[in-house]
Amino acid sequence: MIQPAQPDLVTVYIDGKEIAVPKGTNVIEAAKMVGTDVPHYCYHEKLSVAGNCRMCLIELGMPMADRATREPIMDPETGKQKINWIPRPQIGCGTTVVPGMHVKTQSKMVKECREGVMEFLLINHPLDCPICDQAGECKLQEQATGYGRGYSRFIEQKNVKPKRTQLGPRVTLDDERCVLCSRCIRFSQEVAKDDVLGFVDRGSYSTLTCYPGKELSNNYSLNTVDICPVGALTSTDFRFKMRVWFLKQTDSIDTESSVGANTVVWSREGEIYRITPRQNDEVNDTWMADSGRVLYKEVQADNRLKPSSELATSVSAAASLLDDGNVAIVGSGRSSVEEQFLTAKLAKKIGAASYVVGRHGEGDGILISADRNPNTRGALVTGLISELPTTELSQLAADIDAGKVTTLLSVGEDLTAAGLSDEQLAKVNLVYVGSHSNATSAAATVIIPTLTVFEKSGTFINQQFRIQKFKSAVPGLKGAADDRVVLASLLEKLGDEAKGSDLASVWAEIAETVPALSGISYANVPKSGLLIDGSAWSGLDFPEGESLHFKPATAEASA
Amino acid sequence: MSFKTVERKPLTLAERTYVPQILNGLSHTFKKMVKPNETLEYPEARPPIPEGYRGVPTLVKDPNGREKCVSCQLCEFVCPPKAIRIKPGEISADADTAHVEKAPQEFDIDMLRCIYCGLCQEVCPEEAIWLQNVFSVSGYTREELVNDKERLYELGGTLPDEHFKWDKKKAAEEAGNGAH
Amino acid sequence: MSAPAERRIIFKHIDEEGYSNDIACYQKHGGYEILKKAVTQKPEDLRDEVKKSGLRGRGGAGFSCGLKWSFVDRKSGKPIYLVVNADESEPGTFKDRYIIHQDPHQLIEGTMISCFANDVKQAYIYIRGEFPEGARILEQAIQEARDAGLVGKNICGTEYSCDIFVHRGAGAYICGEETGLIESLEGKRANPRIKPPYFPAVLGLYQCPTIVNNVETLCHVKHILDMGADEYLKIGTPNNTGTRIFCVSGHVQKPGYYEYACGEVTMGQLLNDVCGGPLPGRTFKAVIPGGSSAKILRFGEKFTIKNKDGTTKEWAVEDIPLDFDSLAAAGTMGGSGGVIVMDDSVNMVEALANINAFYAHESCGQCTPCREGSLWMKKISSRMVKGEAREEDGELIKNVADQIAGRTICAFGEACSWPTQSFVAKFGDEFKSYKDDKNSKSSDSLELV
Amino acid sequence: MIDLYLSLPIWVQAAIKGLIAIGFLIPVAGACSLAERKVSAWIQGRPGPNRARAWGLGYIPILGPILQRLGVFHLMADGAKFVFKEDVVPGHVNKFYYYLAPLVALVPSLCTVVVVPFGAYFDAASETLKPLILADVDVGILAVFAIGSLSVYALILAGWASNSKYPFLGGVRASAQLISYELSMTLSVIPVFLWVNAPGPEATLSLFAVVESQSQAGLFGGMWFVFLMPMCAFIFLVSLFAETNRQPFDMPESEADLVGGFHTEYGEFKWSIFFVAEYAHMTIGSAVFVLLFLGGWNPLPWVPLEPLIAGLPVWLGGLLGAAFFLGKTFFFIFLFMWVRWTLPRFRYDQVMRLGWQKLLPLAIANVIFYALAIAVIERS
Repeated sequence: MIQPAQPDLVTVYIDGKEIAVPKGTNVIEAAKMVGTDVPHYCYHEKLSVAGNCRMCLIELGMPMADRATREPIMDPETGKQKINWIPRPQIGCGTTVVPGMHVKTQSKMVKECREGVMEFLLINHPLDCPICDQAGECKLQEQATGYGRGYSRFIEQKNVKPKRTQLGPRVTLDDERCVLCSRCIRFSQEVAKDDVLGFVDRGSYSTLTCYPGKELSNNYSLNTVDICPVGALTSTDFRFKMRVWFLKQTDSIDTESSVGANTVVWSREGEIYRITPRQNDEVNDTWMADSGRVLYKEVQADNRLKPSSELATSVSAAASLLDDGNVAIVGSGRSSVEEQFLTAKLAKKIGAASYVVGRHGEGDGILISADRNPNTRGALVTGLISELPTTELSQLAADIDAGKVTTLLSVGEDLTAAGLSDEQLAKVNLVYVGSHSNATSAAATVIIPTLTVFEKSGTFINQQFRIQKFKSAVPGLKGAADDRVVLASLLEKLGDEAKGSDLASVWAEIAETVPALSGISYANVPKSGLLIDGSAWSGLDFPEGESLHFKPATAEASA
Repeated sequence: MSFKTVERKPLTLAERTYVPQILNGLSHTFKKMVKPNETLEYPEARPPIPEGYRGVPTLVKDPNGREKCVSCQLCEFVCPPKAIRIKPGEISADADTAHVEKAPQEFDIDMLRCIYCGLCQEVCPEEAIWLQNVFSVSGYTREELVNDKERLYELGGTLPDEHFKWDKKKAAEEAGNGAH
Repeated sequence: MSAPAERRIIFKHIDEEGYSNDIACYQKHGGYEILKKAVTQKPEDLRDEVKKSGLRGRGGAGFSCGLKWSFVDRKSGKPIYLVVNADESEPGTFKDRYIIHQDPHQLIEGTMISCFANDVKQAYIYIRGEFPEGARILEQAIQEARDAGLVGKNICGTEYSCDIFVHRGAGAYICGEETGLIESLEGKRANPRIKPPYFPAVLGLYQCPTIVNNVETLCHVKHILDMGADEYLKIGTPNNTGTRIFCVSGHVQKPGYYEYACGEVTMGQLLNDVCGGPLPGRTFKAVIPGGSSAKILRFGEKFTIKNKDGTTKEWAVEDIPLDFDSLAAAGTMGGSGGVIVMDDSVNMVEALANINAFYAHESCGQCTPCREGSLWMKKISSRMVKGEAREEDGELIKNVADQIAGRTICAFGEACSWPTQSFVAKFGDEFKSYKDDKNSKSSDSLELV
Repeated sequence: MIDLYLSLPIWVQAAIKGLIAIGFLIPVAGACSLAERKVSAWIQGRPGPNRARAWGLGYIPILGPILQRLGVFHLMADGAKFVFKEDVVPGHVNKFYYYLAPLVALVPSLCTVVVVPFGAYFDAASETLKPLILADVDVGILAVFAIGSLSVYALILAGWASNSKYPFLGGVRASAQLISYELSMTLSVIPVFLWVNAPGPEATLSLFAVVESQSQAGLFGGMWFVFLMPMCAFIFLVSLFAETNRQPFDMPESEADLVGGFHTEYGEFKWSIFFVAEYAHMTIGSAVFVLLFLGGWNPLPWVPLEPLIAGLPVWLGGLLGAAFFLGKTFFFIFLFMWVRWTLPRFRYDQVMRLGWQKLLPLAIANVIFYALAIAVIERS
């Protein structure tokens, strides 16, 4: 009777709407595809199904067939096959689709179930939305509007549970708010692989807690805060700072490592309050590391470089230094693709050797990779470098000692950290284009203050050779210039044809000159990024190990 | 439409001189002059303020002297002219009201912006912000007209509370789950 | 009409003078002969025999044992486990404990036969934590059987090996629920699993096919194979074969356990004739026929029952034959056979407060309706008993129960809501007019320890 | 002191008298402005100006608040303000006439006061009443009319010199209006003087004589002219309103259609001079009306002043006489204000029609009537 349109598709009927969904899809996801929202708390698409909140109860039915003959039983009135509705409601999250399945998500019984569950969840939930950080993005609030009774029949005393528990260095727990959905427990087990959370006590007194003697301190602990449907788990850093409805969301990229986790930067009036992950099923699912969430603090850091002169003046000063001939340029794996492109162009223009400083750490196999530069691939693609960057710039150091390099341009890199000594830096005319002060800026002849990643827009190419966009979340520090503008004006000062420093113009040029990026413009890079052909660099021995949604080329080959 | 022509009586001689009318008018104004005024001499005499009057927004404390505002910022959100500014903060753990957890660190209402709409009072889940009977505000500088937290509490004083929500919460916390 | 005589199969030797729970005594009474015979047969034949016998599970739900065995996924290549559910925690039920205490080898034999029939290499007896004596007896009995070559390696000299382990629960009602039991057995919190996908027959203990059977059920397996399915079918009524053990407690003259063929005895006969009727000067008020979670029956109410041929008959409570289907027709269930009798000295609100306190305490807390609802019901009924009853509380508590039943992961939802639903439905007037005039009564007396 | 005064040269005496007149009229004019604000407020049910409080005076207990409520400090503040305001002269005016206009307005009003008696004292030497007057000239009323009419030039000058539409229109209106009503006004007083002079051997136009004739014994002797010649009084009063530019005849400045009329381009002290002039004019007009028709300083009809003050010290008698006179005058000033806040302003054509077509014929008829009537009475 029901013929699947494609072998791996299953046809189901949701509130009478026919839809073909992939095999193994559950009812919540299938309903989402027809635009129906099935409310839920415990279900999370990236975690295992627990089925304990009972919010997603739906009515389920299968076409009736004669037991013996398997002949379909037809309804004489409608001429269609009769549906055998299961009298008990079923959970949407735990029910995978089977061909011909009928689902009611709006029936009277379903509504009653949802209202019943809502009432139950609310009776022991504290009335502290006014102080709760989750308010505004709280599922309980949302669904209380949809399915709440509007008044309480509960006149007894609410349960008392621990408040303000420090679950770990970054997570605060309010057990009274917990709806025991167990998302955080499952996340810790399944994704973070740090099984430290669990329930103690029984029934309504069940309490989320850490195993004795342990704490929720893994580098992914704040994801539990993100997935907590209520305000039980809150971020200690963000706690009581600002209500979420005031915050503007800007898409950004985590710059910690070459994984390039997609993020959202939440800001209000030029001040960043928090960073949360943005779902990208190809890169980071819905997760990100805790360490990436505090990077916004660099925007207000004390060692931000503040402008001391007009941009034009400092650019002229820098250009006259760079015009001298024996120049070397140290680009950065933290610069955006556009900046690296302009740096490469600048190097070519003045015939300078170009370097990039490598950064290596240990990968955690999830969302932090061994390459701690977010854009090493970008430096390769734009031609800024042709070899993998090293952490020590020994060649450059030798050139300086030999007097072959007398002028040095550093784009945001601290050269002392890359192995150059203070004496070597003193030997050269140093131009520093960067956002924060360090030993290199202290030694620089010309300093041009620039912006942090949160204040500018651009793209990074991550370990998968996926080009991803980030956008400026807050206005830049007064007087500090966008790196892109600085590099473009340097080029112009050095006699290059002015082609504009805005993203569109730079990308027009990139698409024309960089083969791997041809046909791409900033505007047409989708939200989830765009895979580019990285086969030209497959011979290189990248340091990354396996992580979520990424396998190194060598591992892939062996597998 | 139908018209009806009203026949007007011709004026008498006396009327045509207007003198009687003028005298009438003069007597009228004279009576007015000697009669006591019905108006209120405003700054000295104040009108009675009716219940529910929307005067200057203030912050109030509950009868136990606890500041009721928990800095949920709903008023800041709802305020049409964006007159309210709140910086939320945490109540220190050793305070009496530590169980409330949150209180405003700063709370400013810019009376130059306030339009006395009362939405802040309406939206306040803690009944902490009330538009009370002060209705005339003046000052010599812009800064003076921004009421800070201290001033708002000074204006607001203490109002009776019907709920004592947080006190009950604390009592329940002390009683524990054995109470039921 | 006086009651028929007891038909003792399971309890055949129990209470006999000199019958002890060691293996020698058991074997003297013909023990382990069936096992020895069974291991020579084909497992499929044994399963067919059990299926044919129509044996229904004695744990509470009354699900067909043969059918349950047939669901087991035998093609997965994973080992099959058999778990004996000896977590007898339903209030009012004490039959399994009696079997274990008095005749553990009967259980071991039944278990071993079932293991062989299902090609099980490892069986667990999950015994309630509150039964330390039972656990000790079982351990000892298993050791005796193991020593006798009846448990363990190469049973009765065959290739077949199967060992039994006793696992003591940590003390929770929910451990009696089969998936909760499996979780507990795995060493986790006894949170029942969601079905689908975690049907024990497919994804049970350690994600392997698992059979979970009640103690009494497994004992019946032995007797089925002893007398043959056809003979067994003759006991009881069609679809309600075999005998049942009724554990009568409460306000009767002679409480205790009584074994009868299914449907052979009516409620009236059991209570009045067998158990000696109400206490002097009292009358029966209500009875819970199958453990505290079964719906209560009120003496004096009438049930109109549809016969198969379409005619109807009318039953009073006393007329209900005690088998699965008749009790179900009367709107309750046979459950675990724990018959709890209440006479006119009982106040139903207080009785319900007691039951609710139990269920609120025992809810595992995994899924919302039961977790929050059971405690809410308890809070309401406790409050009523404390003297703060409101007229609408009866309706409210019933409505809360309605919001639980059928919406939970496991059957606990029904277990905790049925008492409330039936108490309020049948004794609504008592709930409406309940005012505590005995203010001295503190709620502590209702708290279960 | 009187001796000292009399010993002074005549021109010094005149100067002192002039200064007294100015020192009297200008504060009175100021007080009138305050009175006008207060009267208008009371009529309109307001408290009127009562906010200002002088630094020293205002804090005297009891008196301070009373003065504040009366708005006295507003008067002081306004006066000071006028004096200290920056003198602004619009660029397009004819400066000479622009500055001249206020002076022309003020001087006639101050001059007329010279010939107006404002009281009487009992001169023990001659055993008669002597007028309290700066210059007891025989032309009396003629001097008043002659000098008073000059004030129209102020308006015309101001209107023209301002070189601006509204003032110009105001000036033109003023000239037309003042001329129109002057006729009626003059005609209206003729019967009075006919009556006063009829039997006398020596004719006079002295205002003192007019009062004297209202202080005689007998039914007609003590009867104030307002009763004897009501129509004269009425015409005179109406014309007086028109002459002083008071509502409902304030055409020259009617703010509704002409912004400020002739003084639109004036501000600060210059404007305040116009202001003072108007009130001075009003005061004089009221005084003349009182003298002509209301028995001057006689307290009541048929109750002359003379016997009342005969036994009193000279200064007290004089003061009493002046008080009666000023009381009546102030009542008239009040009447001006009262009318202003009662009646609406005429349209300009109505003013003209009233002046020429109604009032002038009436005045002529009135003169003829009284002339005939007096002649008849004389004959008999």
